[in-house]
Amino acid sequence: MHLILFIMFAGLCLAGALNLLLQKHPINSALSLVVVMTSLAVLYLLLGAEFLAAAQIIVYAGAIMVLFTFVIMLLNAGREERTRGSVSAVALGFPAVAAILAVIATVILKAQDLGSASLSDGITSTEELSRVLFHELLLPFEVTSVLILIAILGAVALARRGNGEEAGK
Amino acid sequence: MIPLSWYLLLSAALFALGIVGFLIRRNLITIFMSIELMLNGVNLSFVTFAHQWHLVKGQIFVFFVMVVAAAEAAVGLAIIISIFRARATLAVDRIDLMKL
Amino acid sequence: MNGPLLFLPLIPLLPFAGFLLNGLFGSRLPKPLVTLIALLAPLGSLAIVVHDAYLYWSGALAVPAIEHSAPAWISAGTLHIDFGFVFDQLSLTMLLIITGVGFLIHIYSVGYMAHEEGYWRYFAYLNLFLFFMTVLVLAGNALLMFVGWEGVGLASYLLIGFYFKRTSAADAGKKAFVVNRIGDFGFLIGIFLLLANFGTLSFSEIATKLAANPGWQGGVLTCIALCLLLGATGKSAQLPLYVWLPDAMEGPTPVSALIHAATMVTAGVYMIARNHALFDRSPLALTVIAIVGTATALLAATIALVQTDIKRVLAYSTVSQLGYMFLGCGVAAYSAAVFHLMTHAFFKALLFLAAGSVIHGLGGEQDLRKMGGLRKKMPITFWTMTAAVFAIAGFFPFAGFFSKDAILYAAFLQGTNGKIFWAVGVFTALLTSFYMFRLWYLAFLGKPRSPELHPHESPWSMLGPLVILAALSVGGGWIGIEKFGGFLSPAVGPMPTKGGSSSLELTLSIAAVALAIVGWLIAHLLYFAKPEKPAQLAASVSGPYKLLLNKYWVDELYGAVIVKPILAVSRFLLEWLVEFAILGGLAWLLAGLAMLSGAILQKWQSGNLRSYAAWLAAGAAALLLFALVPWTSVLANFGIHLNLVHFYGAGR
Amino acid sequence: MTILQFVLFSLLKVLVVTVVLLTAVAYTVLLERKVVGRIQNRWGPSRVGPFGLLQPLVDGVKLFLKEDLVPASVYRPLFLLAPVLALGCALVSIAVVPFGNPAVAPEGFHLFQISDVNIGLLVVLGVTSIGVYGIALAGWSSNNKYSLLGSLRSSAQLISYELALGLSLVGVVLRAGSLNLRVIVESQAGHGILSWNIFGGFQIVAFFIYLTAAYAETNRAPFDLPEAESELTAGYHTEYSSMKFATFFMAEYANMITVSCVASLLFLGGWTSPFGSLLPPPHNIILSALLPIFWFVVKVFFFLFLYIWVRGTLPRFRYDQLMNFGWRYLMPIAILNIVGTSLWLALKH
Repeated sequence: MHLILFIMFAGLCLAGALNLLLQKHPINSALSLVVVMTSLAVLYLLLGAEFLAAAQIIVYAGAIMVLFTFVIMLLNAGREERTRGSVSAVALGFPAVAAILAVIATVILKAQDLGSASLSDGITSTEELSRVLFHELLLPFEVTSVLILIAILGAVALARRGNGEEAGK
Repeated sequence: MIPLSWYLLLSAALFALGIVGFLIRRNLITIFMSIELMLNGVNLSFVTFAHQWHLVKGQIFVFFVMVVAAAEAAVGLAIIISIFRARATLAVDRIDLMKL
Repeated sequence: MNGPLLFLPLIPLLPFAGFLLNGLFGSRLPKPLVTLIALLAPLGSLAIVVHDAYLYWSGALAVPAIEHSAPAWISAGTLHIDFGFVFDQLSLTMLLIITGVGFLIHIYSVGYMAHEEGYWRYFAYLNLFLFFMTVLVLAGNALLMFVGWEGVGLASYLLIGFYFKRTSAADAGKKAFVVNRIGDFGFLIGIFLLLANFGTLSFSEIATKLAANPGWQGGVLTCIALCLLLGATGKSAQLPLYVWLPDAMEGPTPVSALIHAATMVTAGVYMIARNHALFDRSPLALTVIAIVGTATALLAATIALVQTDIKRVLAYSTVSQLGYMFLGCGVAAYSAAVFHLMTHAFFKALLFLAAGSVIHGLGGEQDLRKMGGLRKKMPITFWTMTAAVFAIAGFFPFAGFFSKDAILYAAFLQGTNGKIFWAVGVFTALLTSFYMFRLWYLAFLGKPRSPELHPHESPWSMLGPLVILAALSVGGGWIGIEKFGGFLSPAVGPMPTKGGSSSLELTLSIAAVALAIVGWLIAHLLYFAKPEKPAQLAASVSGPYKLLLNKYWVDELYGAVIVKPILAVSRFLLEWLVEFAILGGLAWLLAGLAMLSGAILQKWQSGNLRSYAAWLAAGAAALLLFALVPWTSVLANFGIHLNLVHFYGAGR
Repeated sequence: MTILQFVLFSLLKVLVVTVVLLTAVAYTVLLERKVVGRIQNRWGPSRVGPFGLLQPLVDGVKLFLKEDLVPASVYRPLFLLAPVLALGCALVSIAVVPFGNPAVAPEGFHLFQISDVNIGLLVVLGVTSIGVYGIALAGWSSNNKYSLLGSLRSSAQLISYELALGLSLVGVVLRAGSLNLRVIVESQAGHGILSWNIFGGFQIVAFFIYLTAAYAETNRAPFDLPEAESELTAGYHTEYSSMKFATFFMAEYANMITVSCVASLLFLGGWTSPFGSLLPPPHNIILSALLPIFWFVVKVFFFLFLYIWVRGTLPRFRYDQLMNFGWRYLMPIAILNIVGTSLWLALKH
């Protein structure tokens, strides 16, 4: 059962990621990414991280990606323009990607003490998660809230400036 | 029963695909999405290792990555919007002057 | 510590407080308040010193008393230096002179400086000087003494250049500072040598160590002694570093009296006396000191013969008298040297202050040739000056007689060399008598030579100190060298009396006084009886006269031999080597490098996001490969063996 | 229970629930038309069947038989995907809603709930947030300015009010100590209406925040700006016709029902009786199974009626008013509510 689910959603995941690369229209890419994220949520569930699965859906698929589609719609971004490419991006980038993938895969495959996952594995409860988060990692948690605040201010400032310019015209 | 290395390989593949996306896409927003893909790939490996070592902290790290990604998306998209206002294009190859 | 409280730290700190108050707020304070602060500071110090002196003479105090500050100043390894203050007969004598004469000169300055610009600044500097001078005298170790030593140099520099709007004053300040640096260099080397050889800088510990090794003579001790001597010649204006003192007369006259006659310039003598245990072990150094002292005394006295500026005459006279003190030190008669130091402080301060009164009365005129006939106009100044002239000329029973006599007698007892020193010293006494009476006649007797000047007597704030100092100049020596030497001997050792007798001493005294009278008679003849004679005389021996008038061309010699080459080398270093070669070359090199790297990096910094990403990915790949691929074994497969144990550390 | 049994049983539950839900959707539409008609002093549909009760059926037939127009310049894949996405999301969230007292069912069978999930509440929120895509994509792919504006408004509104909505639920979650909807309901059982969250848990403020935010989430009056007829013709579904339009329609009403379900679960004690132990528990097994369902349906019906009542009564907000209201009032109040509830719970322990 686990195997079936894994293959299904891992396949969906990879397909979505590939589609993200291959689609010419950003909105299709965005939706592919939503598929990837949703499938990942299922994989998290398989690994016993139910709260993260929900958070993945709510935060990534439900908030961040909505923001992306929103911006795509707002800017009415069309199909990609054909522009001159970057030689170094291809000549340097692809071997680098291949090398990274090769190294990581080698390391993973050579690792001896990796365990395995099955459906009967225990699920990390939200309570357990929050206990660690709000006791041991309270400071980082609070710091992230400051980060969010800064991000909000930054985004508003950027948007405001644009509005001001338009009002000036 | 499936070995955790499969999850890790999937995570590596997603990460690599993210890089490839960054390299071959020409649209600023798509490139940004490729970055999100890379983050997701890394998140998967965090969750996998949290499962491997039975550590809750691995999952909480993913939580933090999500928070940071949200902040990043907010600011990044605001930047993209202001770039679009200034340049009227989203093609990265056309946005190569380091001034507006 | 046990025993009565001495309040030693307060002695320097009170003037320092005065300096801070006047220095920081003086420009905004009303003048009477500035005066009050400036006078209270030395008065407080004087009161403490008197209190301590009373404790000493009432027998309630065991000397030497040493007070340590609680925290160490420098603590490095076995070296510990603290703010230790030492109180013994020597420092007590010096403190009485410094605070007593200093206080009198402060009072005098109130009248003298009353109408000067920068009144508060003057008193702030003067208090600062007192602070450093008392630190110097009280210091229980060489380093703390060095602080005072440098500090008085600073105060001296500031006060010489007090009229900084005059180029000559600013130059004189710089000259004093630079010349003193040479001496300080020697002192510093001496301190290092002390530290290296004794492991401590405390005077008492050094003396203890020397006493524990009676056989330790010469060698490195001579080296230390000569280095310290170089320092002393700088501060006390001896050959070859005396050139700054005559120029230092650019400062206000009370400053010349306090710093450049009574106190600071005697610091060298004090330092030698303080370290007498060290100098006693080095006969060579003592001989050098005696030679330097004698030569300086003679040289300065000859120059003083022909000077026409009243303050310059006194300045060369100071140099000459300091030479006597060095001679005293050189023949190990430290008590006599300190004795002369004390009497000299009285009469030379008096001379300067009286001269200041004259200058003040004449509205700033310093040229002897324009004075004359002031006896009637400034009677008190005249009579106090007369006391000082008789004292310096060595007439019985004035103070100078006793102290100078003690030195010459001690010199006479030192074998063949001593006889020569004595002969030169007595001849110098004749010259001293001559030039002092010359000054006396020119300034006060005869007819007024400048009718356009309208001299007037000075206010009582100036005359009061004159009278007190005159009394001291007359009676300051009556204590006699036997008693004084007995008093000081615990601190500086006994007077050498080997081979002496009271009849010999009497004979020598009579000879010295006789020569002084001869000097007076010559002066009387030349400057009172036949005033036209000196000019004829100068014309008939124009060669030596010009030599003396130009001070042996020493300044010019130093200028040609030392200053010019240094200037040339400095200019070469600055303008060519530093400016052109190093800075310019470096600038060109850096600019070229920047442009070259810019040209290369420009290609890289294309602004294309995707190429950046590619480089990022490449970097990540490189890091991963470096971290994860076992390079050594890979290379080993190709037959290359690397020993990287030290590279990765032994743990791997 | 084997996997096969589990799958079959689950499929059966899904089938029953979906059929019931869709029927409920159809009759909610009828209810709305009737009630709004009465409010506006007219009869509403009354011709088909007794009291017009067959009206939903003929409406369905009409929409099914209409020509399915797809405009030429739409972005076809997404234009087709959007309504499916909208309805799918609306239907999925019902899966975690418990309708009746699970204690009645035999062990291992979640008889009155398709899936008993630990994080049921989060699932509802997550699925709702995915539902945004349906509206956003519909508007964008229609290639029509009214549609685009409608969908932009809708997306912005959904994102804004989801915040207040989520925050208003935190108080309830804090009191129950769980995200499981069943546990949340069980925490309100005991003293009937007095132990419901709205009263017993002092969540009455949160209740009104939730209600307001939920109206905005479902694009209902007075927050129905995305489909404001007078401004945007029909908003994001302007270009849709026939069954696709019907799909959006069903999605909207299904969402209303889901929201009502969640409201009654979280604030009104779900299936529990308002009288608590005042009414003796029925001994009949059938009755003890059906009575909770009855209470649940009554509560959901109450909420649906409220929806319609509000629609018939209140005028529409202006867009800036809507945004101001959401960010400047609802969210701060919701945060204050969390603080207050936390303090109360902390002091109680």
